[in-house]
Amino acid sequence: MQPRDKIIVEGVSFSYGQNPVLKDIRVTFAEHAVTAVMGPSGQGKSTFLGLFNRLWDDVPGARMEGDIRIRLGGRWLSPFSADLPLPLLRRKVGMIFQEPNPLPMSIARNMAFPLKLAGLKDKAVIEEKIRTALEQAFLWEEVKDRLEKSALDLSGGQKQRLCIARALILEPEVLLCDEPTSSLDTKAAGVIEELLIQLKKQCTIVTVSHNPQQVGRIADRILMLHDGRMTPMAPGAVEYHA
Amino acid sequence: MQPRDKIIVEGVSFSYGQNPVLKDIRVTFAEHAVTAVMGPSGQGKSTFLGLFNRLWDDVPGARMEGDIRIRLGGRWLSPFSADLPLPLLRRKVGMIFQEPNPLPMSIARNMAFPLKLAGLKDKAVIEEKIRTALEQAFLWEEVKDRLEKSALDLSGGQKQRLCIARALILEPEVLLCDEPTSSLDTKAAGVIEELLIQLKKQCTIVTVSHNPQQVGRIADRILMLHDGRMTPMAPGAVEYHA
Amino acid sequence: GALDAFNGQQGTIRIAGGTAHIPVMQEVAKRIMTYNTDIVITIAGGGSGVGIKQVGEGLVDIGNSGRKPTPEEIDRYGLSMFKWAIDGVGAVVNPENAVRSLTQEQLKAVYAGKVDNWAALGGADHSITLYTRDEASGTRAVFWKKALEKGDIYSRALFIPSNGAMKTAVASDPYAIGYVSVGHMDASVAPVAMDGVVPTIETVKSDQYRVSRGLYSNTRGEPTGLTRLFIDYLFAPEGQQIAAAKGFIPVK
Amino acid sequence: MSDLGEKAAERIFMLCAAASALMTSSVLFFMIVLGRPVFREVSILAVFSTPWSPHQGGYGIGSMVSGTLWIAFSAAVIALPMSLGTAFVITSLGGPDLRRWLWALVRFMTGIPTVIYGFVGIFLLVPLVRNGLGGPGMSVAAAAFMLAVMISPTMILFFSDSLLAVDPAYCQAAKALGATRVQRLLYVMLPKALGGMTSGFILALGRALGDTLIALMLAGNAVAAPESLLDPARTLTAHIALVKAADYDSLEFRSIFACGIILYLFTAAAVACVRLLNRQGR
Amino acid sequence: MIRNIAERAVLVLSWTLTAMLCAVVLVFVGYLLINSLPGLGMELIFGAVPPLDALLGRARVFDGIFAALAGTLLLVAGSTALAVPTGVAAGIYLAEYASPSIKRLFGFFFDLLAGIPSIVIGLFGFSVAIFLHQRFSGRIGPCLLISAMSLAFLVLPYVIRSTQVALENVPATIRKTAPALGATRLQNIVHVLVPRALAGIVSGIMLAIGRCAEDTAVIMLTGVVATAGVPRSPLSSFEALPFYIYYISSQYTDPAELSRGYGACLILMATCALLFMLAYSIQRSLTYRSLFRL
Ligand SMILES: Nc1ncnc2c1ncn2[C@@H]1O[C@H](COP(=O)(O)OP(=O)(O)OP(=O)(O)O)[C@@H](O)[C@H]1O
Ligand SMILES: Nc1ncnc2c1ncn2[C@@H]1O[C@H](COP(=O)(O)OP(=O)(O)OP(=O)(O)O)[C@@H](O)[C@H]1O
Ligand SMILES: [Mg+2]
Ligand SMILES: [Mg+2]
Ligand SMILES: O=P([O-])([O-])[O-]
Repeated sequence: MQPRDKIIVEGVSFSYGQNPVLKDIRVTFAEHAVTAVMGPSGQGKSTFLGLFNRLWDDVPGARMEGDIRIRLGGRWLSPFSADLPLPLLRRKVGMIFQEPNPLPMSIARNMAFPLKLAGLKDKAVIEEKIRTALEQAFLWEEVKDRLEKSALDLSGGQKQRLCIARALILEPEVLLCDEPTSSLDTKAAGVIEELLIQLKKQCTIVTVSHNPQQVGRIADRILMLHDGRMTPMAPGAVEYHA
Repeated sequence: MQPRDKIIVEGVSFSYGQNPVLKDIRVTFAEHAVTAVMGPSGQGKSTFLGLFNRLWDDVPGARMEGDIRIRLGGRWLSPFSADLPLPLLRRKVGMIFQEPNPLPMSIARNMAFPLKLAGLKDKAVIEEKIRTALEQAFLWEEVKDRLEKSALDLSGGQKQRLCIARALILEPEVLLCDEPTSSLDTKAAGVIEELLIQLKKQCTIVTVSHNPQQVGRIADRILMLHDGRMTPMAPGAVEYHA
Repeated sequence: GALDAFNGQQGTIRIAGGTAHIPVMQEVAKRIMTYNTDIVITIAGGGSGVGIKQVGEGLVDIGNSGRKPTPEEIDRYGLSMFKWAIDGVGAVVNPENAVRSLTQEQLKAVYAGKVDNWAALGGADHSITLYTRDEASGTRAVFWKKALEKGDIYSRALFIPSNGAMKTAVASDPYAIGYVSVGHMDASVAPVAMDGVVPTIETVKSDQYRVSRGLYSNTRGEPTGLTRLFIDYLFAPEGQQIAAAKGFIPVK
Repeated sequence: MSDLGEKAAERIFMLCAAASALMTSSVLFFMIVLGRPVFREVSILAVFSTPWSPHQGGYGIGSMVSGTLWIAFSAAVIALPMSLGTAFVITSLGGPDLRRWLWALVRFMTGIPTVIYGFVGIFLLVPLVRNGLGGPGMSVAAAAFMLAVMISPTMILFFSDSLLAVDPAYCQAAKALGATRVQRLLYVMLPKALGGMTSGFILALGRALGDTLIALMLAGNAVAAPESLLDPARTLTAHIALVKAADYDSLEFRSIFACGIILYLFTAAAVACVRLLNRQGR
Repeated sequence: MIRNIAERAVLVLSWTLTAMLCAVVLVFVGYLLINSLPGLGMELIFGAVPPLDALLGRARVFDGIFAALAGTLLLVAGSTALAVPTGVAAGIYLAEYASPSIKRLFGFFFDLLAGIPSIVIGLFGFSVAIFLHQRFSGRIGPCLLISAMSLAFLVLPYVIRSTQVALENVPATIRKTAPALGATRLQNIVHVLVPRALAGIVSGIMLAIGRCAEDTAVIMLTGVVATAGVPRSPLSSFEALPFYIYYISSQYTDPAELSRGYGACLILMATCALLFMLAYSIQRSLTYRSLFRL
């Protein structure tokens, strides 16, 4: 089966005030694939990811040109169109950060948080969804007996999986990962890598990584960001650029 | 000529509060030699250097046991004895840091600063000393026409040489260098390496470095710090531990 | 007794102005509020000028004054005046001070700042600390008119905001001279005879001591309700007794 | 949550901010409207030069301006060395335990109500001044000293913060070159911290200019301008407190709005100075 | 040598002056304690009246500081109720919504507001009261409500600034968490930012409360009186501790009254010092965790 496109980026330029970061980027992302974005520090990788869920939206002076389209719920939508409210976009385009960022509350409350934000009330449904998402994130077995304990007491790897589960609970179609393993040790990172590969089935994944080995293991496609321009790369080529 | 000992460290242990950093270290440093201290980050290399000029003196909770003796002006002195005032010790045991730290004043004032602290008044003598020290640090030619300009406008390598010259102006017998090249590019670092080798003639040098190649080039002797213990190492062995 | 009139009443009476009146006002208020806890009486000082203005503007129900309101003031606000006691104003010094008698000329010279050392008056060799009241004070107005005969008051004199404070200030400063209501004088200060007459309740009563004045409570228009009852109480035998007990000369 | 709620919330937040800002301007507006008659009927010059004697039609507040400046500047002059000394000990000279103690002490001092400084001043300080230095006791000296005690914690906090904000790399350089603690403080930290310290000094001076109770209780409130530290004086703030309840229509009462305007201008000048200094610092 | 002498002088002077400051504070506090401790007790507050009767309003306290204490409490409650919601809302606006230029402009206004002498604010409150009295109702004059409003105005900048700074200091990672999960701006503020910044906000509020409790100049012009009893309505005059202290300092008539003045000083000082210390320690502790709830 020929993979279908999920995201199309057409001639996007981006700048923070006077500081141009991305220049005329054109690229497409295939559905159910892991695409990795690499490049030196400060080149705009995080900025690039943020385009898809408009995370830079309230940075004063940030300016974007060009167009992006994402196929959400079968329709092609632009993240910037007025008829797609920001919260809705962000529920469909989930994001994971470098530092795991559970909120200082119990595990269950962390998981229920996005549902409550979306206005869901039904307790039984919420519990069911929490369980499903934690299972998808390979975390259920480890935390099922301590759901009411603080999420801050989990280990680094568990915290990161919790954050992934928390993003998954909204059933996003796209998952953006900004160096999701760089604050973890090798073993915990391995679990996350495995998880991302599994999650391909459900979502389209765009990940930023500094680690060429890791990218080699998980990515279906690799993009290099340098000097504001983006170039695709053969998966085999990556080791030489480490 | 058999090199004479300059510093003797006898069973020194050191801890910050409840956190032991150095354990029962016994080692001697030969006169007119470059000794390099290596080891992973956070192992206490900086702390170890600081023992010789009591730089940790006003860290609350810091505690040292054991004894150190340094031969200064021909006499064996302990940095911790009451009859060796701290400023005097630090004038005889100079120190260079990883980040070059010129003070926010002109080059000439930076150079004159330690002399003024020591109470020297005579203008002619000060000028003479500044020139000598800058020459020793290979910096005179580059700055002789801009002595009154701010030291903050120098390049990284120049700043570091200025700091070395500033330390040299007090004619120290021991020079402690805490990763003196790690914030510099390769070319600037090369100049500093060359400089350190030259300076052996005047001082006893103890340097911390992360760079095995560099250590191989400049060190007469290499010490590894690991888990609070210190072990000597053959100069040839170093490349394998990088 | 007279308090029975307050039976079943409730509400607030706001009183402000003359500070000479305050001890009497407080005692009366205490009796009324103890008798009937539904009545609230608030008492503020400020001086006679303030009392007249505030009652005129309707900010308080009763404005006290230690001087007779001027015809102008009476006209402008339609004041009703109730003079319920007679009082004098006399100079006082610290009890440690040996000087106890001055001629009127000496007093005027002291207050004008022309004599500034006790030695010139037969006392210790120390500068005189001069205390005075602010312009709103009825006590000052009377003292200035009758004792100082409208002479100057030295601009370096220290200002004191009330009769009570004047007494306290003089009591704690051995080189002080000030002036207070005769009703306020007690052992903590020593009265100074003027031209040989010591200001006391008796000399005021007998008209030997000339610096005297009435204590007034003023209302805007005819008092009504609680305010009326309060004024009536001041003139009732119990009210008059309180005035006497606090050192003033009752009018009845 | 609906979009409507979102918009409404933003409106409410903005309204609160705008209302608060508006209030500031309305203070000035009120004061100018109410104080205008003074400036209209009496020339500006007369407002400052005639003495205060309402009975004779004199509404001058010049001596209050002078009293305010005398007391505030004397207080600042007394507080400056004390605060400098304490800030030096807190930031460089003292040992760690002493530092912690001094910090606690200074914070405790920031919490002491002004009226209590006045209260203790009356019973403890005024007799001391009267017997020790002479004069009436209630004087510029008494008020300035208490005021100095009141503003020194502000100064100390600002001084210490600015000194501690100096790049530690500079301190370490000096240390390694054999500077003693005093030398490090004087030649490295102090020059760098001077800007922030000046801000602190101005703010503390502003507090001294704006304080009412200490001067009201300790300075004696005489209407003549002081000529020495032992003379009594009346500040603008105390003047407002003393004349407050007179006749609203009288010029006497209106003149206190002139006092208000002058105080407001002092404040605005201090704030502007500090802002300017901070901008230059960056 | 000059340099050396100067250094020495700085050293000696610093220590001497520090010792002096400590001595002054010691004498100050010691003097207060010695004079106030003997009078400390229930009678200080309630006089001869049984405390319960006083609290229930069945009897009036004439020789205790009960009315002043109650007045101060009501005053603080009133002014915080006015200042805190407004100030926090304005702080949120400045931190989360305002554009940089608005921030700078309003920032200047609030700095200005923070610097206005309290007596000027009192004068403002007083003129507003008179204005209302003349224009609208003869029943309105300087009173508890006007005092509370003026005090609220006095402490508003503290609340605004501490809220703003606390919000701006929330780390970027936490700031982005909720939006990435679909939170609206308001949801982010309500559920994440404010709880996280709570320590800073609360300590600002504490400082504000302390200021309300201790300020004398404002209330002197806006409705405090020497004798009033416990106020029955917001439109009545009231007593307050700081004014009581001021009043006693100049007009005490007997040693018992003076000793009540010392007692009032101690109570007020302890309250304010406690509030200030609390504010400082809250700033550092992690109380926000226990308050963090969705
Ligand atoms: N909020 C912002 N305002 C202004 N400039 C910004 C902002 N965020 C990032 N930048 C700038 O944009 C550029 C790209 O930043 P970005 O964080 O996207 O880089 P990155 O490739 O993710 O780097 P890293 O690998 O270090 O995470 C950097 O130069 C950064 O300084
Ligand atoms: N002032 C201090 N107070 C408490 N602990 C300290 C202090 N300075 C350093 N340490 C701790 O002591 C240990 C050794 O620190 P040190 O700086 O000597 O290591 P290092 O070998 O120089 O590391 P690096 O290579 O990163 O410079 C570290 O665990 C550090 O956290
Ligand atoms: Mg990044
Ligand atoms: Mg180090
Ligand atoms: O009684 P007086 O306060 O007006 O002097």
